[in-house]
Amino acid sequence: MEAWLLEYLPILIFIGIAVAISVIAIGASWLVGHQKPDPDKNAAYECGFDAFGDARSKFDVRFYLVAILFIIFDLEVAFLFPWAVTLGKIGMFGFWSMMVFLGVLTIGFIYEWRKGALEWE
Amino acid sequence: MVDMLSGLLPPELWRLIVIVLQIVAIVLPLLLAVAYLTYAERKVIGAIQLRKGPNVVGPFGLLQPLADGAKLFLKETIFPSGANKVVFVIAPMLTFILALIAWAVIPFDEGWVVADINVGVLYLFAISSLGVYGIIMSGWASNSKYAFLGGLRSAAQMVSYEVSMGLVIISVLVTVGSLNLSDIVLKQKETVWFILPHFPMFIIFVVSILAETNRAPFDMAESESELVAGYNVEYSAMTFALFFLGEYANMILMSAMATVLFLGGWLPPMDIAPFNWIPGIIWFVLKICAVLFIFLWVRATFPRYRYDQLMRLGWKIFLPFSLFWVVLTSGVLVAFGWLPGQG
Amino acid sequence: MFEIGLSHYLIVAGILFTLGVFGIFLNRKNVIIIMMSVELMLLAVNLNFVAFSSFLNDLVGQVFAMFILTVAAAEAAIGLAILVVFFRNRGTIAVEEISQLKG
Amino acid sequence: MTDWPLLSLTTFLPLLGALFILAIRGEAQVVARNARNVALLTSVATFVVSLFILGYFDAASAEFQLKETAVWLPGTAITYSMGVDGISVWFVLLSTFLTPICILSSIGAVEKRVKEYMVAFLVLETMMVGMFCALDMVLFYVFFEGVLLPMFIIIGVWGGARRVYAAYKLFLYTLLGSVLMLVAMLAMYFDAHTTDIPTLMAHGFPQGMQLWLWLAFFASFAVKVPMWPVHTWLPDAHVEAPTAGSVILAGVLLKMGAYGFIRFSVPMFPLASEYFTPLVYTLSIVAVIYTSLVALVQEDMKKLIAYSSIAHMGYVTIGVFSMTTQGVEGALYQMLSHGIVSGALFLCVGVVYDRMHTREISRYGGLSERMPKYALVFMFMTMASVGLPGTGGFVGEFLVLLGVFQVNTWVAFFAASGLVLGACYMLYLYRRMVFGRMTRDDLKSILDLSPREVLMFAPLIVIVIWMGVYPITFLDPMHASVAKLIDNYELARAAAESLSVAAR
Amino acid sequence: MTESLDLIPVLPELLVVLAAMALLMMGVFRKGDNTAAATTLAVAAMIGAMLLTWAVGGSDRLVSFGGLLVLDPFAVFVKVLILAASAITASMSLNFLDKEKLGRFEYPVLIMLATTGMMIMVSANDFLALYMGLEMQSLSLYVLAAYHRESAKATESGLKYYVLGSLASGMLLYGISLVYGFSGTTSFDGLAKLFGGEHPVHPHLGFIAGLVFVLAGLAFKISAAPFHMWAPDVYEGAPTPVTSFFAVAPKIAAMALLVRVMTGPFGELSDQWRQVVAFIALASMFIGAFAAIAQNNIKRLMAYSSIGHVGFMLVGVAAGSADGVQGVLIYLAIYLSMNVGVFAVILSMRQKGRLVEGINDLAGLGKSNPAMAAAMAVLMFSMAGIPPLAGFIGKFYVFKAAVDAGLYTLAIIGVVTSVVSAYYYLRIIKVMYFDEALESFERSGSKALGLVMAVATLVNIAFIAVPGPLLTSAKAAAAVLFPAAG
Repeated sequence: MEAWLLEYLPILIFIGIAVAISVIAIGASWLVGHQKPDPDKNAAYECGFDAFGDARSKFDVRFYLVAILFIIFDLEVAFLFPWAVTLGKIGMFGFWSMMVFLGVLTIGFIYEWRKGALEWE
Repeated sequence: MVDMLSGLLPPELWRLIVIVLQIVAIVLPLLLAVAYLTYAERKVIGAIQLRKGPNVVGPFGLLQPLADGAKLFLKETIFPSGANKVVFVIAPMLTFILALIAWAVIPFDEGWVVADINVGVLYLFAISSLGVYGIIMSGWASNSKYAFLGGLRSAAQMVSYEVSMGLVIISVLVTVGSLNLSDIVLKQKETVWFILPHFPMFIIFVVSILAETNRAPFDMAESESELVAGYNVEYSAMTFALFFLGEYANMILMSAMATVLFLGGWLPPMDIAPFNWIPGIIWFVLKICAVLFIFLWVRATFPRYRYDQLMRLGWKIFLPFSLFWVVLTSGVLVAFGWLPGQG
Repeated sequence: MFEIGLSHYLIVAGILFTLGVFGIFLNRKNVIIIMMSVELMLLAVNLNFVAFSSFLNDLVGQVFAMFILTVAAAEAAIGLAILVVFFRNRGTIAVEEISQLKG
Repeated sequence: MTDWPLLSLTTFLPLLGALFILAIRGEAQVVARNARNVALLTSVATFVVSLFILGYFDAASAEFQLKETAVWLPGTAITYSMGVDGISVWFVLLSTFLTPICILSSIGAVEKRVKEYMVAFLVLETMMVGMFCALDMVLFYVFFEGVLLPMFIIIGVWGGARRVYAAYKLFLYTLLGSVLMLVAMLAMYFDAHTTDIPTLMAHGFPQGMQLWLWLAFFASFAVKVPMWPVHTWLPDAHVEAPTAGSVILAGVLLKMGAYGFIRFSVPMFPLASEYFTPLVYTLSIVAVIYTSLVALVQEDMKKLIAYSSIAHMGYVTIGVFSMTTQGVEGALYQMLSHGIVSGALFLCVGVVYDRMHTREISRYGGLSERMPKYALVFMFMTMASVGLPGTGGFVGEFLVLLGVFQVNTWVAFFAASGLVLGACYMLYLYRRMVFGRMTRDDLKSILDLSPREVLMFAPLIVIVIWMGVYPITFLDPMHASVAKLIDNYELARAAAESLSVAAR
Repeated sequence: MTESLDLIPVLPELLVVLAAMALLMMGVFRKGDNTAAATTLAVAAMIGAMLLTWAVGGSDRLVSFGGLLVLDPFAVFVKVLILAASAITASMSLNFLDKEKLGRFEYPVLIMLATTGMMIMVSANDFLALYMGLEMQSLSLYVLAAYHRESAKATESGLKYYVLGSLASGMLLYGISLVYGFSGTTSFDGLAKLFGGEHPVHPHLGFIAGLVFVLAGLAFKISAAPFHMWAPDVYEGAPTPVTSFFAVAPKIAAMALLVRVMTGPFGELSDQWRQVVAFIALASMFIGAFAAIAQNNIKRLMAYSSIGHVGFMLVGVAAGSADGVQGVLIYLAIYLSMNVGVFAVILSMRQKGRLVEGINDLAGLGKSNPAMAAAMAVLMFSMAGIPPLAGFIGKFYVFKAAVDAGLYTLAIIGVVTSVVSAYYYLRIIKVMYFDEALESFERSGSKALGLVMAVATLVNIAFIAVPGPLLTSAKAAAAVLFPAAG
C-alpha cells in the first residue's frame, strides 16, 4: 500500500475503537439495565394522546428549500477548498475565475433573497 | 522500556500498538472531559445565576457526573413501538462515533497528532457535516412527531450554519494555503494568531459552532425547558447518553477547531519566557477551556432565539458576510502578493 | 493481500450503475428512490472517472468528477423542487400515481 | 427562337393568377365572381402563351427545345431546367387547354369557397405544366408530387359524400408509389452524377440496377396510370371529385403516369423495359378486359367512365411497351384524345349532375326528349370514346393495335376484344340515359345546354374532329422524338445483346 | 498561467448569459408584472447574440477555453438556428402566458439559460464542455416543463422529464467515463487523432461500450426511439409555449451535438456506430409514423411527429458523410420553420377560454379561420414532405445522403414511413377542412403569433424557389466536420 494511504490507518483504527466503545456501551447498558417494556411505555411520546398514524407525514416545504440551498452552497464551499489552498499557484487567472463563479452565485443568492426563499415566516 | 518492547515485537504490530495507545490517550481524557464539562456547565451557570450548582455528590459535587453516568447506564433502554429499530440504534452511535473520530486530526502540540493527514481541515469539515445524519436518522426512526420535527429543525439549522462555517474556514485557508491543521498553527506562529486579521470571522465561527452543536441560544429545536427535547425525545438510557456524550464531545471538538484556526493552537500567546516554558498542550487545553467557557457563558446570558431569527441570521447575515470576507481576504492577498506559495 | 486493480474499481462501478438503472426501472414505490438511484448512477460514474484518472495519471478524470458532483447537486435540487410541486398537486409521490399522461 | 422564357411563363402564370385571387377581399358574392373571372382570364392567357410554345417549336428536331436552365439546389447537380420535345409539348397544351374549360364548367357547379377553389385549380395547372416541362428529374418529381396537394384539397373539400375517403386513397396510393421512385432517382443520381433528364437518357445504367430502378418507377407510374391492380383509387376519386376535378384527373393526371413511362422507364431502362414488357402486357390486358366488364355493370355514370378510363389507359401502356413507332405514337395519340374525350364525358355527366344532383344511371332516361343539344354532344363524345373512325379515339386505338400487332398477335387480339367491350358499355350507357321514354317526373323540367356550356363543349368537339380527320397536325411534331426514342431503345438492346454474346 | 482564454468566440454565449442574469436582477427588483418587458428584452438579446454569432464566426475554426469550446461554421449555423428558435418561441409565449396568468419574468430567463446551454453544446469540443452544456440546458428545461406549478399535468411532465433526463445523463456520463478510461482523453480533437491519423489505434471493447452508452444518452436527448418514451408525455403535459420551445431548440441542439460527436471524436469509428444509428433511425421513423396515428391530442401528435423527424435526420447521420450532415442541417432548419409555424397555429386557437388540444376540436377551422387553416394545411403538407414544400427538400437531402452511402434499405423504409406519417398529417387537414365545426373559435392570436405563422408558411412555400443560401451555408457548415474530405 502506498505511503500516503498509511496516514489514514490511524483514522481507520480510531473508527474501529469508536464503534467498539459505542456498541459496548449500548450493549452493556441493555444487559445490565432492567428491561421491562410494555405498550404504553413504548408508545410514541405525544402528550398522553394515543399516537395516530405514521409520524412521518407531510412537513413544511421550507425544509426542502433549506436543503436545496444547502446543497448548492455547500458545493460552492467544496469548490473553494482546493481553490483557497492553491490560490498562490493559480494566480490572477484562478482568482478571477473564482470571482466570476462567486459573482454568478451571488446573483442566484440575491434572486433567492428577493423571492423570499430565505424567509422563514 | 519502550525501546525494549519495540525490539520484541515486529515493527508493524508495534506501530499498531502505538496508534491504539495514542487513541486511547485521546479518548479517555476526552470522555472524562465531557463528563466534567457537564459538571462545569452546571457550576458555571449556577455561579452566574448566583446558585451553587451540584454540590452533594462528592466534594463540591465532583462525583456528580459519575452518578449521572451510572444512572443513565442502568436505565431501561426503550424502543418505541413504531420505530425503525436498526436506524434507531445506529443514530446515537453515529453521533457519538463522529464526535470521537474527528479528534484524529487535531494537533495537540507540534507533532502530537494521531493522523497528520494533509487534508485535515477537509476531514474535519466532512466529519462535522456527517453529524446531521445522526440527527435526521434519530428523528425519522423514532416515529414520533416531536422527534421528527425536532430532527428536521435541528438538521436545517445545522445545515444552514455549516455553509457559513465553511466559508470561515476558507478565509483561514486562503491565508495559510494548506489543509493540514498543523500547518495552520505553524503559519500563525510565523505571522499572528488569525483572530486578529479575521476577527469578524472568529465571531461568526463561534456563533456558528453554537448553532452547529444546537447549543443555547440556538437550542430551540430541543428547548427542553419549553418543548420536549426534540430529536432525542424517544431515547433513554445509554442510547440517550451517547447523544449526550456526542453533543458535548462535539462542543469540545468545535472549541478545539476554533483554537486551531484562530487562537494559534498550541502556541503560547507570546514566544517569550515565561510563556514558552509551558508545554504547548497546556496552552491548547487552556484555550479550549476558554472557548468552552464562552459556550457556557452564552447559555447563561442570552435568551433563546426564535427559529426564523436563527435562519435569518444564518442565511442573510452570516452567509453574505463570510462570502464577502472570503473575497476580501483573497483579494487583499492577491493584490499585495502575500499569498502563500506565490512566486 | 491481493492487489486492488483498475478492473475491481470498474466492476464495482458497473455494479453500482446497474443497480441504479434497475432501481429506476424496477422501483414501483417512491419517486425519491428513483432520485437516489440516479445519484447512485452518478456515483458509479464518478468512481469510474476517479479510478481511470488514477490509473492513467491524468487529472482530467478528477476534474470531471468534480463537475459531475456539482451538476448532480444542482440536478438533485431541481428534482426535489419539481417533486415538491408535484406532491402539492397530487398529494402523493408514489410511482404508480404518475399516470395522468398516457397514450 | 425567342428570348422569352416561354415554358416558365406558362408554368408560373397560373400561380400569379392564384396570388391575385388570394388578394381579393370583400363581400362573398363579389369575391366569388372576381375569383372566377381572374381564374378564367389567367387560364386563357396561359393557353394563349402555350400556343406560342407550339409556334416556336421545331417539329423536325428530336431535341429538347426552348430550354431554360437556372441554379436551383446549389452544391448538387440538380438544377432548374425546363424544355419540351415533341412528346411533352402536346401534354403542356393539353393541360393549358383543359384548365380554362374546367374553370368554365365550375361556374354553376361550385358555389362554396370559390376563391379557394380557383386558387387550387390554378396551382394545379402550374404543377401539371411544370411537370411536363421539367428536364431535371428532381424538378420533375417536385411537380409530380405537387399535383397531389391541390388535387387532395379539390376532392376533399368540394367532393361528394365519401370525399374524405377518396381523397385519402388518392393521396396515399400515389404518394407511396412515388416515394419509391424518389429513392430510385437518388440511386440514379449517384450512378450517373446528374439529374438532367436528357443526359440520363443517354446514360447506360447497369442491367441489374435497371431492373430495380424500373420497378421503383413502375410503382409510381402504374399507380398514376392507373394499371390493374392498383387502380382502385381511381373510381373512388372520380366519383367523389367535383366535375372539373374529374376532368383534370382523367384528362391530365392519368397521362402523367404514361408520360413517365415514355420519359423515364423506356429510354433510361431499356433493358429492364424489355424484360418487364410481358408483365406490362399482362396487366394491361387484364385491365382492358376486366375493367370493361366491370364498367358494364356500373350503376353510377362517373364510375362507369372512370373504369372506361382505366381500360383506355391499358391501350396506352400496351402501345408504349410495344416499342414500335406506330405503337408509341398511337399511345401518345390515344392519351391526347382520351384526355379530351374523357374530359368531355365527365363534363357531360357534370351537366346532368348539376341539374339533377344524382349520378345514378337509372335515375335518367329519355333525355333526348328534353335535351336535344345535350344528346348530340353526349353521343358524339360516346362515339369518340368507342373509337369511331373520324374521331380522335379511332386514330389512337388503331395505331396502338397496329403497333402491337407487329410484336405480339395475342396481345393485339385481346386488346381488340377490349374495343368491343368498350363499345358495349358506352352504348349501353348512352341508351339507358338518353334514349327511351322519359318516365321520371323530375326530369320533365330539365333544361338543355346553356350558352356557357355550349361554349365549353364547342372547342372540345372541334378538337376531337380535328384529331380524327387530320391527325398529321398532331403526329408530325411527335415523329422525330418518337423515332429517337425507339432508335435509342433498339441501340441499347443491341448493345446488351452483343455484350452478352461477347460474354458467351 | 499561460492558458489562453480567448473570449471572442464565446461572446454570443456571454451576451445571452449576462443578459439572463441582468434580467433576473431586473425582474426581481422591479415591482409588478414585467413578463412582457423581460420577454422583449430576452428576444432582443437573443437576436443580438444571433447577429454576434454571425459577426464573430467566420469560415475559420476558433477555439476558446483551451480547446474546450470551438466555433466553426457548423457551430455558427446551428447556433443561429437555436437562437432563432428560442427567440421565436419566446415571443410566441407571451400571449399564452398572459391569458393563462402564468406570466413570470423567470420564463424568458429560463429560456435564455437553456439556450446558453445549447450553444455550449454545439460548440463543445470536449466531453467536459459537452456535459456542462447539456446539463445547463437540461436543468433549465426540467424547470420549464414543470413551469405551470398549479397544473398536475405540467408537474407530472416535469417529473417524468427529469427522471428520464437524469437517467439519460447518467448513461451518457457512464459512456464518457469509459471512453475516457480506455482512451485517456476527453478531447474531441484528441480522440479523433487517436483513431485517425498516421497510426490509428484499434478501439478497446470498453471504448466501444462507452460509445454505445454515449449514443444511447444522446438518443434520449433527441427523443429517438427506443428512448423516446418521455417525449409524448412531456409535450402533452408542459404548457404549450414550453412545448413549442421543446419541439425546436433542444432538438436542434441535441441533434447537432450528436452529429458533432459522431463525426468528430468517433468519426473514424463509423463502422462501429453506423448500425446502431441506423437502427435508432429506423425505430424512430417507425414509432413516429405508426404511434402517431392513434393520437387525439395535437401536442402528443407533434411529439410523435418530432420523433419521426428525428428518425429522418438520423438517416442523414447514419450516412456519416458531409452530405449526410448537410442534409441534417437543412432538415433542422426546415424543421424549425415548420414547427414554429404549427405551434403558432396551436397557440392561436382557443375555445371556451382554453387552448385547443384535441385534434377533433380543430373541426371547422377551415371555415372560421381560413387563413390560419391554410397556413396549417401548408405546414402539415410540408411536414409530410410533399413537394414543392420545404419539408420535401429536408427529406430529400437526408435520403440522398443515405442512398449515396449505400443505405438503400434505410432510405426505402424511410420513404415508406414518411408516407404512413403523411396519413396523420392529412388527418389534421381533413378535420380542419372536411369536418363540421363543433365549437366556435375565439379570436385570440397575437400579432407575434400571426407574424410567425405567416412567415413560417411563406418560408415553407417559397423555400423551393430560393433554396440557395441555406443549402450553401449548410454545405459549408457540414464541410468543416470532414476536414479530410474537403
